[in-house]
Parts: sequence; structure tokens; C-alpha cells
Amino acid sequence: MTVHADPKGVLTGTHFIDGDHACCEGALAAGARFASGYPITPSTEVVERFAARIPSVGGVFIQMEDELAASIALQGAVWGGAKAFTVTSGPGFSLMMEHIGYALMTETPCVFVDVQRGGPSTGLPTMPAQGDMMQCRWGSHGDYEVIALAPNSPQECFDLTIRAFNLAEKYRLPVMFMMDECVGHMTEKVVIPPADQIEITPRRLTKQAPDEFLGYKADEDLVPDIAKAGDGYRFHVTGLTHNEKGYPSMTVKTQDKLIHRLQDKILQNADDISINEEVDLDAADVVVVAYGITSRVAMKAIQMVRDSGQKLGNRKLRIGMFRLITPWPFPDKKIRALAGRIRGFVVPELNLGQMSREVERASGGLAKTIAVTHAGGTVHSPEEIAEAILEAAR
Amino acid sequence: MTVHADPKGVLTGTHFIDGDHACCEGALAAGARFASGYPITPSTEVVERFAARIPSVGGVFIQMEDELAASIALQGAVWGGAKAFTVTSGPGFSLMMEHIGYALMTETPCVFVDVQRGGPSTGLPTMPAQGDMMQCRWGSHGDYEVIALAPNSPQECFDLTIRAFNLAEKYRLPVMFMMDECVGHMTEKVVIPPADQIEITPRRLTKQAPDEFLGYKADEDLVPDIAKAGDGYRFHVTGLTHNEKGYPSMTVKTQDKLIHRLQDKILQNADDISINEEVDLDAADVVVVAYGITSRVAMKAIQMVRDSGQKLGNRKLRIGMFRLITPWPFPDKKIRALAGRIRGFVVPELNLGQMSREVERASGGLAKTIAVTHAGGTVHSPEEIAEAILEAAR
Amino acid sequence: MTKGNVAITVERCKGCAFCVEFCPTKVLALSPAFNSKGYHPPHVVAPEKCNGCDLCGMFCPDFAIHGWREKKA
Amino acid sequence: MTKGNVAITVERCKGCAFCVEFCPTKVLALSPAFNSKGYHPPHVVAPEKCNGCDLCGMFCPDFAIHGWREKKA
Amino acid sequence: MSELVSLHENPTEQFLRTDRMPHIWCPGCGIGTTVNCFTRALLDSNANLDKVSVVSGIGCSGRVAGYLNLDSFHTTHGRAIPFATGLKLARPDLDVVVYSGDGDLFAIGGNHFIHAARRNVDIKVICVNNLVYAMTGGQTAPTTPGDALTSTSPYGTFEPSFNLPQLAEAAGAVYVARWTTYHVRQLAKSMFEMFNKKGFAFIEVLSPCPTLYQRRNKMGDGMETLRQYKELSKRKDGASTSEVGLTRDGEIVVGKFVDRDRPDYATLMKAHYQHTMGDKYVETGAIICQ
Amino acid sequence: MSELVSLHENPTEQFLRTDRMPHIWCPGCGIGTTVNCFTRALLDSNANLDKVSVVSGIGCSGRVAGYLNLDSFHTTHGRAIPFATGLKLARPDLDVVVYSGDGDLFAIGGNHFIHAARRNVDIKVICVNNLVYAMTGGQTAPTTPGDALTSTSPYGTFEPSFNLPQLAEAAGAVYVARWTTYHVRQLAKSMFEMFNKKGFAFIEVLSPCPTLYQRRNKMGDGMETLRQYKELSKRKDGASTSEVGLTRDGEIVVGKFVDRDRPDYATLMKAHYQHTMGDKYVETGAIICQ
Amino acid sequence: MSVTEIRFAGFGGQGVIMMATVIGKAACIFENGYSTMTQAFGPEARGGAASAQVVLSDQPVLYPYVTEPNILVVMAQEAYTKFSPEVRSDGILIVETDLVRVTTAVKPGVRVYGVPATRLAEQLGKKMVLNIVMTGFFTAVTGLLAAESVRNAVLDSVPAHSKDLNLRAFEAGFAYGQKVLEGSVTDLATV
Amino acid sequence: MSVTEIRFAGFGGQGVIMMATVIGKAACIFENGYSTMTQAFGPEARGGAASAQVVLSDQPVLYPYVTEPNILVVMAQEAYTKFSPEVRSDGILIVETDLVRVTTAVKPGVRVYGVPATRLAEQLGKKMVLNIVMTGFFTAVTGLLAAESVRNAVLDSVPAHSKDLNLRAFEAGFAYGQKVLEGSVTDLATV
Ligand SMILES: Cc1ncc(C[n+]2csc(CCOP(=O)(O)OP(=O)(O)O)c2C)c(N)n1
Ligand SMILES: Cc1ncc(C[n+]2csc(CCOP(=O)(O)OP(=O)(O)O)c2C)c(N)n1
Ligand code: SF4
Ligand code: SF4
Ligand code: SF4
Ligand code: SF4
Ligand code: SF4
Ligand code: SF4
Ligand SMILES: [Mg+2]
Ligand SMILES: [Mg+2]
Repeated sequence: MTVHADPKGVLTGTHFIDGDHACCEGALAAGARFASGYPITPSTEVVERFAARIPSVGGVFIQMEDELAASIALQGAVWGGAKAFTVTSGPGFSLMMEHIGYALMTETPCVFVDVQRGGPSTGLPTMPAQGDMMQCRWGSHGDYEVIALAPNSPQECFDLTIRAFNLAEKYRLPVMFMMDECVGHMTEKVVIPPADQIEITPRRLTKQAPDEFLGYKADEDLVPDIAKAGDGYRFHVTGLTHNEKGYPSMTVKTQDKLIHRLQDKILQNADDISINEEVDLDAADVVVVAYGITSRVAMKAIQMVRDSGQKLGNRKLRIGMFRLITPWPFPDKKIRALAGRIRGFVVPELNLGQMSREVERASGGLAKTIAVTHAGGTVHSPEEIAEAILEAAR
Repeated sequence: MTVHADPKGVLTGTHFIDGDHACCEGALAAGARFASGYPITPSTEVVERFAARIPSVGGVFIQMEDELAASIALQGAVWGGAKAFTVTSGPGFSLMMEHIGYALMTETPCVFVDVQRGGPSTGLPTMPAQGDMMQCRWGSHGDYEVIALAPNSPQECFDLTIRAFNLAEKYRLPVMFMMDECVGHMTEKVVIPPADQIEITPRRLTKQAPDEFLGYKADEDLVPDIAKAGDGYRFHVTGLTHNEKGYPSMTVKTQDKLIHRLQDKILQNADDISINEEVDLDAADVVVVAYGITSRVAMKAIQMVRDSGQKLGNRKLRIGMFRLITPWPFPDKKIRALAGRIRGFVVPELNLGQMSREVERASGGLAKTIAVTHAGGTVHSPEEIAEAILEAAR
Repeated sequence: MTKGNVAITVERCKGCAFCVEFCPTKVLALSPAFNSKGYHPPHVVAPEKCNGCDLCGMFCPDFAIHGWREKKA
Repeated sequence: MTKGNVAITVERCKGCAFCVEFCPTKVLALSPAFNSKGYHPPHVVAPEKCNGCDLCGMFCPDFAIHGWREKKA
Repeated sequence: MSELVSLHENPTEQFLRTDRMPHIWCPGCGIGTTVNCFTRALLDSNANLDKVSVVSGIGCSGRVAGYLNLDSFHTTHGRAIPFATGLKLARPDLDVVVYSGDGDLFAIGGNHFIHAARRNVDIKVICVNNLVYAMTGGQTAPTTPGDALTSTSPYGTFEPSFNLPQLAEAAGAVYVARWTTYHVRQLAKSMFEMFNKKGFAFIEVLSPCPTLYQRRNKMGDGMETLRQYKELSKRKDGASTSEVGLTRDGEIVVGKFVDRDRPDYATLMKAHYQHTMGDKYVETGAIICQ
Repeated sequence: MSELVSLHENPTEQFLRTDRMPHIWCPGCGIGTTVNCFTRALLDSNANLDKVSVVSGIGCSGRVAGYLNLDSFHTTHGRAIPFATGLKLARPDLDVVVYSGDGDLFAIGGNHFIHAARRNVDIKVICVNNLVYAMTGGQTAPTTPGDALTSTSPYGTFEPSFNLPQLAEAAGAVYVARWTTYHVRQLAKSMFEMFNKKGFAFIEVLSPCPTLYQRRNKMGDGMETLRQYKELSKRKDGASTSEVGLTRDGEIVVGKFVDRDRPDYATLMKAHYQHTMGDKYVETGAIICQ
Repeated sequence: MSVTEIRFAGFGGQGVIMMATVIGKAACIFENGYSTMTQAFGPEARGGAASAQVVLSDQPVLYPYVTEPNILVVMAQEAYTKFSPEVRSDGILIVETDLVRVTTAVKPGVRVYGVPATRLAEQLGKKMVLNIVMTGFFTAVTGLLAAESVRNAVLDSVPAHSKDLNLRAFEAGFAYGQKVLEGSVTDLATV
Repeated sequence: MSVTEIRFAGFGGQGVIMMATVIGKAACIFENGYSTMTQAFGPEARGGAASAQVVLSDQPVLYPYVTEPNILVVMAQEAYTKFSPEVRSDGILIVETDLVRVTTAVKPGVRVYGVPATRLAEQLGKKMVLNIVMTGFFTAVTGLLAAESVRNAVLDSVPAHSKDLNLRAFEAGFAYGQKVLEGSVTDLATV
């Protein structure tokens, strides 16, 4: 069964809009009809557009009193049956950490959008960074895995937001949508296809009778079916360690089983979840690993090096690009395999080295990793990255 | 100049108290006279004791309305001149992430205590885990380094709390004190020395005149001197990117300089900050890396393996222990050096693998890393760890 | 007066005596016996006085007792 | 009447005209000239009327004007 | 009689997750009593129980959701109200009840309380006020009155406490009442009224915590507290909320203090969009994804 | 006259970080006007300026701390009050003023406001109420009245807004007043009074945001708003706070509404410990580490 | 690969962002190119400076920011001071002649065009459309995009009720630009 | 290395934790050993079960929890049911005879001692001191620690005003224990 987007939410056509607006359109196309937000630069445009669009589509936008409220109100809506999301930037994302953990623990399908700006703290509110990449993986207490996507253009803000919602439904979890200020505030052409060309993953609503239903008993793919409020299932949802019925069960055994399942439902399905853009990897000497806006600057750097005709021995230096479209789950195996056949990785990021640590770890010493760090506020100059490429080739 | 603890706060003598209480006594001995808290199991005993002790020592405990308030009120007190701390556990720690970032950015010396319990979310409120180790490193948005300490006994809860306060003052930053429920709720002998044997790092109060003073111009050790309110310095403190005067300055250059200094003041002083217990490393075949309560269980496992007379070839298997007393900054160089001469690391943790990733990364493929994970709720059985030691030796 | 009845789930009781105290007609008393958890549950000492008002049921924090009126046939 | 004075820091002014409007004795008017940021700052059109009440100074959001009374020597 | 017993079920029984009994509440704890009243009110209201959702925060009182055999949500500490707000706005067809403790709703959750009251979201809030943070071991709550001993006020509290009805009224609640667990019939009736009220309704129920409040304050057990409630309570319907503040052992004013009409959030929203957008407005009932 | 000009300095000047001028506020923005009143009040109060701390949250109004040449703290969004609470409790010798915006103090910061008022912490809170979140581009605030256009309410707001004085009174503030930036003399006087009041004092100042509130709502520039303030304001000292709610273009009740005495937090603490602990209590003035 | 970098700068309220949007849109939607538009945000920009950047290319744009503009459009003196040194030596500088005084510091080789866009807009009865006047002028003097494309982009970007007015504004600017090219007007204040 | 694992179990309010504290303290402060005390926390324990564990050793204790107790002290039937299977076959089981019925399921080899601690405490006028009675009894029948050490630990652990009462409670339990050892009382309810 293929489910298509509800045409009401789909603004089919060609648009010249920024990443924030495109993200909102993606959410609408994906079926999101509820958003709870709290304004914060540079993310507010997403909900501003939602507020403007939703009354004529059918649904609710509510501006809550703070990010704590914004990050839990959507979960109430989801348990009522809605597809829902919330949107923020660094300081607000920090405030949402407890509720990201709650969504993970209760397996609430939803989307958290973080448009990254310069940090830490209030930092550079209007300028780009990619400093929350580790936060989206580790920022809530306790242990878990996450899915995160990182678009590099307004078009991808649209396309990947839909994917984020679909993954959220398929795996019953909150998906982190990690934009950066540059992509969020950059206006480009965005093509929105007709609704019937947009595939939507429906909620995994249980088909069992209320008295048989176990809201936390997983299927083979490790994901349990879900019920929504009002249908007589009389289910219970808790952030405490719980058994298959959803009841609190504070035992070591229940904990072990639950926490491992939550981890494994991502790791065992990583091949389905993970997408990466792989360019010229086959015989590469150096591979640039990048994501978000930085991947574009990196591509420019690669072109610069190529154009300059750099040699390795007496042949042309070969440079590949591995773009992390889903930084999490991290593609350990692919990076490891690459490490075995190249000289080095170059990892430019608008932070002091976050995903580069993962590249370093995953490559297990088989290739060197050069982090091209940047404290944020703008993007790299292609030259910096080009230089690192040459260094990696040496 | 050696500064000693103020005898008023020091409960000299031999006590049979738990880790939470010992932590409070450490804070009092270190000179903490202000605490803002919000109750949460299994950390509340720390502030309960503080509330009982402080009126007869001189100072203030205030129970705030939530963790957001608790994690900023102490910073107000610090800028007034007090030494101060706050105490929480996982869910509250998640709520404190924004303010940890604020303390880092504003270089506010203080201590955040996290008594770790089972997570994620509400999880196992009364049972142990070590699932917040990566959170304390990466949980706030933007990029930064931190100092974290992990005691493994009530005695260390006392001793290392003093060290945490001293490091906070020396490096002008918030120090993370990462206990676990087991250590926090475990009662053992704690010896509190006389006040004149306890060394205290005083605040780096500026000696400059108000009109010369620059609150964010660093000394050689990359740490700036500080002023306190009320002394005529008329200083400004902001979480925005700021210049040496403390004024907002939202430029790429200021950001670069500031963020790198904040990172480097930890990394360049890592040798002074980092302490680790190194046992039998010299000719070790396998090294167990552990911290907190797990380090004790690991030690028991090591004894078990030794006692069982395991051989490597025709000599006894040699097992070393590397205890992370300061998990952050991570001892990259030491682990790398060890990796070059051993067969493998065994890293037992009460989580699904957090510091073990760092061991893996830092070892650069020179030795294997076996993570002995545990979802929490209790500690490992020594047998699990022993088994991993044997595997690492193979 | 309408005839009332009262039923007690002894094993749920935690012996708080709310039912005993607030029964308007003093139908109940705490039993000297223990239930398996070591609490003294109530027992009916004046069944004829029960009017089935269910005040005992509304007070009981452990859902261990309730009263009701017999329907007239 | 006490003699008053008024001083204007032209370059700080953003031309809101609060001072002009709320000067009780109509001492000021917006100047047709621009300052370097492109705003019309006020200028004094009736200096003799100024009583130094400093209402202009209290209204000015840009700290660009203030009035005061001459101290009697 | 024994026959009849087996024929007749405790009216609360059908509302309970009996597979989770016995509950964790202590002997003489008042939380269970409030649950009885709640179930009686639900019965009287003839609500479709499949359409009732209960949302709790964290605390002893927060465990109510887990014991009620309804769609139930044990959320995070302090956040029951915004969760309920999201649920209610997405599902106007549901009755959404927030059932939680004084610490949860008024310490960490205070902001959400005043904002939901301001918006007049159509949710029903029941606060079990045991004057303390019980679950975590008996710490001072913003409701702890007068000079009471708690684990974080070992020499007695000195902070002024909130007057919850006054705060609720000032923030905008349309229905405000206070009872104690001694007032079982009145409480049940008040809960019933609340169900029939559109908008943000609030009931405070004073409830004994013999284990962590009464014992530390040498106030005896649950029974002694109920006797005290009986003695000290004075019913004053319509009392000015500014005059119903609680003290350590003074008069306890109970009754219905506020009962007023103000359009609720969803009604305001609908009317506003109809007015400003006309035909372009797509009104939604329940928001349920395909 | 030119000679005199150079001899006489703008009284606000000494309070300014002149190296940070010009400030970022727009033409006709009212925030600067409130700063004038604040500096006049400080001058009149004869406060030792070295002992005055200003704490702001985040927002256009939150930038006040950064422009005042005092010890000043630009904290996180919504958290100025708890920061100020810590500072004041550690340093009772300081005057601690919280100076921030309506969104900062009453949206994200609402809980801290009511709790600090309840505790009666001796801090002075000035709220620049421009009816909107200005810094982030003009979104709906919990103070946005009636049917105003904002960037997140593109068809107009429909949510009821807070009546700030009523909330402040219900939560426990000892001094509550409201003015507009038209009322410069009254505002300065009120700020002066506030400095002399022990306990939690609150002043709401309505202030124009021509860029993001007035313009979107076709209400003209700052000047037009000041004229409107003048026209619509009605002074009613001692008015019941429940009757001073604001509407989109209705009467603006200004004046001092509450001025009562209640011991502040530190006084309560000290008295309580003296009473309960006697000699064992070590009273602290300023908490300053060695 | 041919890339054109354009910066538009002025102060808040002049519609600088809209100009950039129209040009960007014209290129990527009404012609078959690629374009990326970014804008300077910032609290420091409250009621102050405003600027936007467009990069046009015949291939997908990688680097999103303008470093050395081929074309600089300025509508305020401060903007002129700040940005004019950046223009490439073979570039084009377009100024609002009533608001900007062109100093001699302009690189030799830079072609400078001026238009009294505000005045022209006022003549159309609505000062607000000065940006569209400027857009028309830009279209004429740069010859970068077909007038038709830009015209469509204008129509696509403004609210229905003001389409007419904006079209007239565009034409006024365009016509003025053609005249300037013909040399029949020169209207540059230089210091 | 000699390690002794002890578990104390009963229900809330019986002072189980205090017993464990006293024994742990006696060992590590008043004798020259090491001891680690832990307790079971938990919301599920509200007014319900309470238990504490002590590990005594002549070297620093590494593993903090009790797995197979050498000594089990139980003061409630539920605790008995839950924990008695854990006792080592050469271990000691101590019960409050009025509250616990010892079933035949106890491992052979386990020595069982009983004391009506609650009754003895009531005879002293304060039911609350039943735990210290039990502690005295424990000291006597296990012989693990010097009576003097435990006595000191008791005095060190109770508030000043109740030192006397608690000392008497300790002695009562201790005396009873000595009598049991002598065989002069047996007071065990067995099923
Ligand atoms: C974020 C967070 N902070 C703190 C806690 C710890 N905590 C759990 S319940 C509670 C207080 C509950 O008090 P109340 O709502 O009055 O409920 P009661 O137990 O008294 O019924 C606290 C502080 C938590 N679970 N989460
Ligand atoms: C945690 C967090 N959330 C959101 C923001 C974004 N933010 C900055 S200022 C502001 C609103 C300010 O409104 P107000 O206090 O009324 O100040 P104004 O700008 O109107 O003077 C918001 C939402 C932030 N900085 N931090
Ligand atoms: S009210 Fe319930 S729990 Fe209490 S004594 Fe009666 S039956 Fe037992
Ligand atoms: S039903 Fe009424 S009369 Fe009967 S026992 Fe219960 S309380 Fe008493
Ligand atoms: S001081 Fe008073 S009278 Fe003089 S210009 Fe200013 S407002 Fe007018
Ligand atoms: S009030 Fe100030 S800013 Fe406004 S016009 Fe007068 S001097 Fe200029
Ligand atoms: S601790 Fe208090 S509130 Fe919690 S269950 Fe026990 S009596 Fe009730
Ligand atoms: S946006 Fe509004 S509040 Fe902010 S500075 Fe401009 S006018 Fe003032
Ligand atoms: Mg409570
Ligand atoms: Mg505002």
C-alpha cells in the first residue's frame, strides 16, 4: 500500500523560498497538522509560515509559553493522532532535551527541528554554526540512539523534512532535523511535486483489539504498533522504565530489554535509515566528509583542488566526497571500509570538531582524519578546506 | 600562597556517611556557602544536608521552583562573590543544559553535581547508571570543552568535590561532578581532615583598577581574572559572543578567538587538570578503563582473573587498570600511548557505551576496545567484566 | 430505611480506619486480625445499621471497601 | 521664570520628534537638515522659552538631548 | 450477604487497572480517596470513558494516571498541562483531565498553569495538595504552609506559600474550588460540575501525606489529618480568593470560589479565523493523520 | 549657550556605556525613554551606584543591562529573576534590579516571576511591555492584546492576554504600578519609590515598538503611540488590579495599584533561624568567598 | 561556469530583500539558471542597515555568500561606504542618486549608474515602491536578465492589489535605465 | 581476604537502615575494618518493604552489594519470603519472632536465631527502639564485632536525648542473645 500526501497540505509548484519556509512546506506535505513552537532566531520563520498556512489547510499552530511546553505539547497532539513537530534553535534545543528523552522512551513519533546558530549560550543568534550535532545525539540524560538528518539546501529542507516525518512514523521515535542558519535563511528554487508523487508513511496504528493490545511489544523490526487516544485502548504511557503493556516496571531486566530494543531498532535498521551522498569514492585518495551547508563549500573546495591539477605521484589527485545526509546513526561501517583504502579524511564542520571525532573513531586508525574546524558565524572559506585536502593527500 | 579551608565549614573527623552527604561536606569544606537546588532522586540528600548544615556555618540554601532557576540562581550568587553549586540528577541535568552553556560562556566558576540514575527519561529514578557521561560533555548547544570528575567512593565524593571547586576557580568555569546513584547512596568511612590541611583555590579576583579592568582578557594560562559585583568595576556579563571587555561583539573574529580560548584553557592545561589512577599499567596485556562505581567492580573482576591464574602464552596474564577520575578532558594521549603497547582495552560502563567510544577513538586502531555495556539499574557482575578481559587478551 | 450492604476486600486494606471513623451509622470496626500484609482490616460489627451510603467506599484510599443499596425488586 | 538651556547631540538623534512634541514651551522643531545617519535632529527655535525642565531629556530614547536650569550664581 | 458481595462490584473497580493493584500509596494517604471521588464524578457525568484522557506529571499524585484504566499519560515533571494542551487542541472530542500534585503543578509547572488558565484551554486540572513533595522524600513545596518541617527545611519553612485559588483566578481559570479528602461527596460533586464546564477548571484537594508530611510534623496519621480537616474546614462558596490562603493550622476555607464564563481557547480560535479568513478557513475537529 | 552646553552633561550620560553608543534600538522605540526615567530615579535615590546591579534577560528590552554603566548581567531568556534572586541572597548589600521585556518576564519567565513574588525576594522588577516579542521579529506575546497582527498571528491574535498587575498582586508583590513611556515624570517617581520599598516590587511600563508592533498594526510610529498613550491613559492609583486589564485600544489604567508591607525573604529567613536555632545560627551578610 | 555575485544594500524599510528576491527568482524560475539569495540578519540591524546577496550561476551554486560582487546596488550612504570597496574592478555599481554620493574612491573600471529611485517612486504616488523602480533600473543597465523574466518575478512577488503599481514602478525604473544607457540622462552626485 | 555480607530487611518505620548503619559504623570506625552500607530505595517501597545491606571486610570493599548474605536479619514476613532463599548454607538467619514465621524451607546448615525484639522494645517503653534491641541481639549471636564497638556505634548514631534508652535497648537485645546462645530461651515460630 502506498500512501500519498494529502493534497491540502501540498503547495505543488516551483518556488523561490528559504530553507525555513521549505521545511515548513515539507512538514505540511508530510501531513503535519500540529505544531507547537516558541520563537527563536533563526528558526522562527518555520512556524511563522506554519501559522500563516495552517488555518487554510486545517490544523493547529500554538505558540507555547516556552520551549519546555513547546516540546511536550506536540507529543500530546501526537498521542491524539496528529503528526506534529516543533522548531527551535540552540538555546531552545537545550531546553528541549528532557522531552526528546521522553519522546524516545515513550516512542512518540514526531520531529524536532533545530536550526543551528553560533553558540555556546546566546552566542551569535543570527549567524550559522553546526555546533549542536553531538548535542542532538547525546544531549538528553541516559542512553539512546537517534536519527538525525542534515539538509544542505532549501530543496532538501523540503524533501528531507518529509523523510524525517516518515522515519518518525516508521520507527516510532522523534527525528532530529538539523539545519543550520545558512541553509535556513538561504533562498533558492524549491520544487514541490504533486501530492500523489509524495509518499507518506502512515502511523503504525495497531490492528489488535483493546484487550490484546500491548503498546510496547515490538514487531520483528523492533518497533511496536501504537494506539491513539479515544479509541478504547485505555493504554498507559510513561517515561519510567516500562513493560510491554506500558506499565512502570522498575527492574534491571525490563530496563535491559527496553533500552536495548530502543537502541537496536535504529542500529539494526540502519541500512534502511541511513542515506549518504557518495561522490567519486571509488578510487579516491582523500575523502571529504561533510554535511549541511559545509558540504557545499567543501564541494567548491574539491573543485578548486581538481581545477588546480594537483598530482599524487604522477597521476591526478583523486578526491571523493561523503556527505552525511543522516549524520546519525553514524555510518560506521562505510567509513571504516573507506578508511581501509584511502589516505585520509577531511572533515570540515562549523564547530570545533564533532562528527570528525566519529570519523576518527570509525576509521580505527586506518586513515588519518583532518578536522577543519570553525567556530561559526559564517562558513569556511573553500581555501581552508582545499588546504586540508592537500595535507591529507601528503 | 596557600589558602586553607575555612574551619567553619569543615567537619573534621571520621564519619560513616554516604556519597551524597560526603559531597555536601566537600562543598562546605571547599568554601561553598550558597546552593540552589531542586529535589530529585537520588541527589536530594546533598542539598538536604546542605540545608541542615548551612545555617550554622553561615550562608544560604534556597530551593528554587525548578531546575532552570536552580541552575542560574547559583550563578547570580557567584557573581556576587560566593562559591556556589547546584545538585541534580538526569532529568534535572537535562533542564540545566542551557545554563551550563551560560556558565561556560560567561566563565562563571561553579560546580554542577549530577548523581546519575537509570535513564533515559524518568527511567529508573532510584537505581544507578552512568548514562550522562556524554551529556555532560555535549549536552548544551554549541561547542565547548568541559571538566568532569567521577568519584568512586564516599571518601572521593568528599575529596573530589573540593577539587571540583578548586578547578572551577582556577579555570573560571563550571565543573561537572558526575556521581552515580550507587556511589551517592553508599555509606562508607569518610575521613575529613582538619581545615588547615585542606587547600583551597581562591577566586582569581582582579587586582586591576576598574577603569583598566577587562573581564575577558586572559592571562597566559588563558584564564581571565574576575571581578565581583559591588566593587565599582561596573562590568558586563553576557551569553552573547563578547570581546575582552565583556561587551557583545557579534563578529566572526571575536567568536573565533573567544570560543577557541574557552576550549584551549582546558586542553592546554589538561596536564594540570587531568588525574587518573593508573594501576599495573607497565607491562599490561589488557587494560581496563573504568570510572565511578564501575571501577570498583572492575577491580574485583581483575582480582578474579588474577586469582584464576590465567596465562598468556606461558606467563601470567597481566591486567592493568586505568581509572578515569577526570573523564573530561579525556586523556587522549595516555590512551593512545597505552594502545601502542597492549592487546586491548576493556571498558565497562553503566551505559550502552559512552567513554568506550572515546577509548576507541583515542586508541586509533592500535588496540582493540571491548565495551562492556549495561543498561543500568544495578552494577555489572564482576564475571561479565572478567570475561571481557579474557576476550581482550585473546 | 433502605437496606444497605458493605463489602470488604481484605487483602487490599492498609488499615487506615477511615471507613470505620466516617461510617455514619458505625457499621464497622477494625478487626484485631491481620491481613497478609500485616494490617488490620475493618470488619462489619453492625450489619443491620448499614444504609449502603458508600461513604466508606468513597473514603477508602485503597479501593478495599464499598457499600451499596439493595435494589427493591 | 528660571532660565533654561537645552543641548542636543545631533549625531545620536534618530528623529523621533518626542522632544519636539512634548516640550511644554515649544522650544524645539525638527531641523530640515540630516545628520550623518539620515535623520532630522531637532534644533532650538525659541531658546528664550526654554525653562530647563528636561522633559525633552526624559523622553529622548536616544540620549541625544537634555535640558537644565542655570544655577543662580 | 456474601452472595450479594460477589454480585456487586466496587464502583471504582471498573476504573482501575486491577492488574497493578495494590498501588504504591501509603496507609492513610489521601490520593486514593480523591480517585474514588473522581470515578464517582465520571460515573455521574455519563462520559464516554473511551474518550477521557488523564494526564499526570511526576510525584505520588502523578501516579494516578497509571492506576486509572483510561487512556493515561505519565508525562515529565511539571509538564502535564502543556501535554494536555496539545492533546486537547488536537482532539477537541476528548475530555482531558490533568491530575497531579502541588509540587508538580505549582513549583516546576507553575508557568504552564498560569498560561493554560490565561488561554482558557478546555482542560480540567485536579491538584492533590499534600503540602509537600512527597515522592522525593518530603521536601518543601511552594504550598508548604507556615512553619512546617520538611527534609529541605529541617528547621521549619519560612517561605510564604501560594494561595492557589487566587493564583488560578488571577491567571484566568473559569472554575475554581477547594476541598479536602474529608469532603468526599462535595469533591465528587465539584468534579462532576467541572466536567460540565467549558474552559480551564481547577480543583485543589487537600490530602494527607502521613508518611512524609504529617509524621515529620508530628501531626499523626491520615486519620488524625482527616479529623483536623473536618474541624478546621469552613465552607464559603463564592469567597473572595484573596481571602482563602492557607496557614499551618488555621481555618481551611473550602467551597467553590469561581464559576464564570469565558470562551475557551478553541472557541476563540475558531471564531477568530471564521471572522478573519471567512471561507478560506478550514475548521478542523479532531486532528488525526491518515 | 554653547559654553554651558559643554559644561553640562546629560544626567543619563554617567549611567551609559558611552563606548557602546549608539544603541541598537530603533527610532521612536520607547526603551531608551524608560532608561532616562530609571537614571533619574537612581540619581534621586542617592544610591551608591557601585552597589546597584542590573539583570536583564534576552530581548530588545533585555539589552538595557548592556548599556547601563553599572554591574550588569545579560542572562538567558526568561531567567533574569532567578539570577537576581541568587545575587541578592548572596549580596543583601546590593540593590538588584531586573530590567527586561514582557516576553522574557512573562512568557518563558512567568514561573520565576510568580515564585519570586511569592517569596517576596527583595528585587525590583521593571517590565518594558511593548506587547510583543520584538527582538525575534514581532511574535505574539502573552501580553499582546485583542486582535493584533504579529508574525506568528498573521490573521490577528485571539488568545486572552495577561493582566500583569493582577498576576503580580496575586503572586505576592508588595509594590505594583503601571505607566507608559508618556508618563516620564510619574515613572521616574515610581521607580524612585520602588527603590525605597523592601521586597518584591514590580513596575510595568507600556512602551512603543514602532518597528515590529505598531507598523504591522498600522498604528503609526513611536510618536503616534505616545499620543495614544496620552489620550487613552487614565490614572487610578489604588485601582483594583482585577480591573486594569488592557485591551487593544481601550483605556489604559495607570498608577500605583499596590503598596503593602510584608517581610521580605531574607528578613523571614533571618528571623526564622534566630527563632529556631538561637545561638547556633550564624547570620551572614554578604556571602563572599575568601 | 559563469557566476554573478550581486549585493543589494540600504537601510531597513527600503525593500532591499525584496529586490534580491525578485532578481534571484527571475534567474532561477523565469530563466533557466540557478540562484541563491541570502540576507544579513542581526539584532544590530534593528532599524539600521539592511543587505541581501544573490549569487547567479548556470550551475548549482555551491558557495552561498558574495565575496567580491560583480554588481553592487546601494541605497544608503553608510552602505556605500561599507560595501563599495568590495566591487570587482570590472564590476557595476548602481546607486540611488539622492541618497548616495559617489566618492572618487571607486575602483577604476567599475561602471557606475545612478537613479533617483525614491523620487521616481514618489512620482508614482507611493515611496514604498522605490525598490521595484530600482529593480527595473537594474534590469535595464545590467542586461543580466531578460526584462520579461524580471517583470514576471515582480508580479509573482507582490500582493495582488499592488501588482499594477509595482509594474509601473518597474517600467519607470527600466525606462530610466535605458535612458541612462543612451546617455540622455546623467544624474550622479560625486564628491 | 575475609568478607561478610549482611542483609537487614523489614518494613518502613522499623529502623532497618539504622541497624545497618550501626553495624557498618562499628566495623569501620570502632574496629579497624572496612564496610560499605547500601540500601534499597524506591518509590515502590512507599510505606512498604525496606532493606539495607552491609559488606564487611578486612580490605577495602570493591563490590558494594550483597549477593549471598552470610547473615540475614528479617523483621517482616514478606522480607523473609523474599530474602531467606539467598542466605548461604553456612550462614545465619536472625528473625523477629513475633513478626516472622520461619518455614522449613530454610537451607540446612543455616543457623537460625530469633528474638521478640518488638516486645522487648515495648517493655522498655518505646517500640521505636526495636531495631537497637535487634542490633544488640545480632551482636551477641553473631559474635562478628566486639560488643563495645557496636555499643559505641549506637551511641554515635542516635540523638543525645535518647542515648540512654538506646543503650538499654542494646543491652536487652544483647542479653537476650546471650541467653539464646546458652540455650536458655528458644522462641521461634516455625511452620
Ligand atoms: C525534571 C525533574 N525534576 C525533579 C524531579 C523529581 N521529582 C519527582 S516528583 C517531585 C515532586 C512531586 O511533588 P508533588 O507534585 O507535590 O507530588 P506528591 O509526590 O507530593 O504527590 C519531584 C521534585 C523529576 N522527576 N524531574
Ligand atoms: C531559550 C530561548 N528561547 C528563545 C529565545 C529567543 N528570544 C530572544 S528575545 C525573545 C523575546 C523577547 O521578547 P520581550 O521580552 O518582550 O523583549 P522585547 O524584544 O519585546 O523587548 C525571544 C523569544 C532565546 N534567546 N532563548
Ligand atoms: S478505609 Fe480502606 S484501607 Fe482504610 S481501613 Fe477501611 S478498608 Fe482498610
Ligand atoms: S455503606 Fe455507608 S453505612 Fe454502610 S458501612 Fe459503608 S459507610 Fe457505613
Ligand atoms: S528643557 Fe524643557 S523647555 Fe527646554 S527644550 Fe527641553 S523640554 Fe523644552
Ligand atoms: S527625542 Fe531625541 S531622538 Fe527623538 S528627535 Fe528629539 S533628540 Fe532626536
Ligand atoms: S509518601 Fe505521602 S503522598 Fe506519597 S503515597 Fe505516601 S502518604 Fe501518599
Ligand atoms: S524592534 Fe521594537 S522594541 Fe526592538 S528596538 Fe526596535 S522599536 Fe524597540
Ligand atoms: Mg505534593
Ligand atoms: Mg516585548
